[in-house]
Amino acid sequence: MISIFANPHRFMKLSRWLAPACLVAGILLIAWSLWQALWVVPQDDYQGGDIMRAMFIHVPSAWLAMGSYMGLAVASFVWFIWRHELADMAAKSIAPIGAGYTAMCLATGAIWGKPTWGTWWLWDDARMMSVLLMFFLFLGYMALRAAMDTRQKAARAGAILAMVGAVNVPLIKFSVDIWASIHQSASVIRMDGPAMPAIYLTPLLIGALGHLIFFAALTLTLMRAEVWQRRGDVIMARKLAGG
Amino acid sequence: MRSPAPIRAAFGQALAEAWAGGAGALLPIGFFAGAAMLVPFTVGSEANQLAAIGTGVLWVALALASLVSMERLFQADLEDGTLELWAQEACPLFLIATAKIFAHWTVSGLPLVLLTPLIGITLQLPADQLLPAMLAYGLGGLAFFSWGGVAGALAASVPRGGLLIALLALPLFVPTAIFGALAAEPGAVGPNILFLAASTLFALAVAPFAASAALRLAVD
Amino acid sequence: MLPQFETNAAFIWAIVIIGITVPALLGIYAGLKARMAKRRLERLQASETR
Amino acid sequence: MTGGLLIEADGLGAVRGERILFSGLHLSLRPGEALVLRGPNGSGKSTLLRMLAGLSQPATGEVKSSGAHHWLGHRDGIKPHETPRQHLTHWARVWGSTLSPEGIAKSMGLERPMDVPGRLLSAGQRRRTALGRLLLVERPIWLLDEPFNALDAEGRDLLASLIAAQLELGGGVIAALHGDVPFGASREVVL
Repeated sequence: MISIFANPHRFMKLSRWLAPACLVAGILLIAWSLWQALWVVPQDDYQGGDIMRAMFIHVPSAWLAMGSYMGLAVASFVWFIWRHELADMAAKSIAPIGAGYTAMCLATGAIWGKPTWGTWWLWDDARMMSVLLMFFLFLGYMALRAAMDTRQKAARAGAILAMVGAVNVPLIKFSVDIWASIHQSASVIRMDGPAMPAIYLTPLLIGALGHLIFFAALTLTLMRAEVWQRRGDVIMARKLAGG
Repeated sequence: MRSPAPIRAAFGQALAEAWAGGAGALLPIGFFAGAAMLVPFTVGSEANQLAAIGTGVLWVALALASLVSMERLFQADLEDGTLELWAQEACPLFLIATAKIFAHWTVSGLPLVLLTPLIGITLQLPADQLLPAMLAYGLGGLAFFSWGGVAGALAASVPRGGLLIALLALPLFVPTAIFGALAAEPGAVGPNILFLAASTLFALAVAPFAASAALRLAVD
Repeated sequence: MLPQFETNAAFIWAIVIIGITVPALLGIYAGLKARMAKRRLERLQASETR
Repeated sequence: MTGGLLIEADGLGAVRGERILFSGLHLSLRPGEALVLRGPNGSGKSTLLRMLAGLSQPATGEVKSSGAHHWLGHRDGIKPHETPRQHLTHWARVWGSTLSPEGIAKSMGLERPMDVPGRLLSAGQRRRTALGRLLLVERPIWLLDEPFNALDAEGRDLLASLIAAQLELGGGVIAALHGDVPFGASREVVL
């Protein structure tokens, strides 16, 4: 029988408890890091005073924006080589969440930029520029998938585009860095200063971990939705064929 | 593959089609010149202001002009059945895709590069920079057309895919635009033109394979 | 009690609100999508066994 | 190669969206055989033919082929600006054929529209041009999707004689058809 209709029973069994567990764990970790960021940690004049508290939201979203595109590319690659349907579902599910986190990174960066630079948007910030391009890559990926008429074509086209984008990301990053180094670069956050004390670093890393787990929970939920969707489509097709 | 005849034939067919169907080079040239003409109207006609942004305007116009006709490059082949025939050739499809992209660049890209000094002069750019800058525009144009070809192949089966092609291709244009603009700046000889050449070579190495994978999907 | 910031309080609160709303909206989106897909499947399965 | 078979397909399955068009399909073509694919619209005749041609990837199974094939799809593969002469010359160059386009055009009854661009040709003239392409080089396998569409009575007789000649030479033909079969078909595959 056609193997791609083999129901991913094991995935559904696993994700049934894994998705809510990740959701709760992620929310708890994010809440803890927010509490630390707003109530506990002292302000740091090196990072521009109180506004540095935005770091605990902005930086995890930036890491996730970058990481999710890599996840999308890896899932696409796995699908392209082994044609494992779950990999395609993962790629499809990562895209909207990754785009959301990318938008969140851009918005928080712009708000942080206003008091720091005096303007909402500085084109000189290499990191922000890379994230902006990531946002366009996500949009293009979703638009291309939506434009294809069957699920199989959407998977193939999406995989090709994600891999082309992924091999270009280092080049894009490099070129944007070169360009920003010519115009005096000014990042909202200075990651290259003195080593960050643990009182900042711990909530930052915990927050990033929390967002990562939360991201995984949403991806699993969307993948479950996709499995249900496809099972429904199979029944629909059977009905149409049966008359 | 025993002989380059299929590649030559694909190149010739694409050239003939561009001249017959799409008014050849005239359309992109008209677009390019028209887009550049809007600039003095929108930013003002002061000579030093225009000179400051002139090279950048030419890059933007070149990038957009490379997208204008990309929609039809593979879609026309898909619609009339030619793509099915190419996909069954013994000659690898990526070579056919490369031939078609090169033909398209010859018709719609090269004339723009040759035109840049003329438009540059009207944008008050110093005349002695314009000829060296043509090398940068030529290299950059090749990269634009390569990535545009990938996007065009991906969107070949999409009706009215022009905007989709732009959305897919523009992020990939960024390295070329950055290195190209730096290489075209006065006095900036040195690594930037090499970076530009490297990013163009990268595009030429990756794009044909991606385009042929996308074309196999389009005929399926 | 909400903390008091010496400077840029409005910007910090704006970032915090975005930092909470965007993940929350993404969560609602994922949850709604899963629920809709599951309901559709159950409806189709019910109509098939009938 | 594969026991004298031109094409051997084993366990072929096709899926469109979530719909299974066919599965577990076996098919073979021997030299001198003409195979007709039959089935209602949407049953997967074209899809099967495209799998045999290597245009579509089968969802399951594999296609083994022991020779080159000619393809005639729904679309004739003629560019709007191309005249029959240019079209035949073009593919003669690609395939390294030494036959003259004029000779082929003559046998296809295309002398008059020889220099008319494709967009001005009638559907039947375009189809004749595409059929002329099959004569440029000898290939053991012909894969034809609704080849009699758009042809007039004379064109249908012409194509039937071309198919007969191909079988005579020890080649094989697989054609998707609806309606009557105007040539000597060896077997039918019903989808």
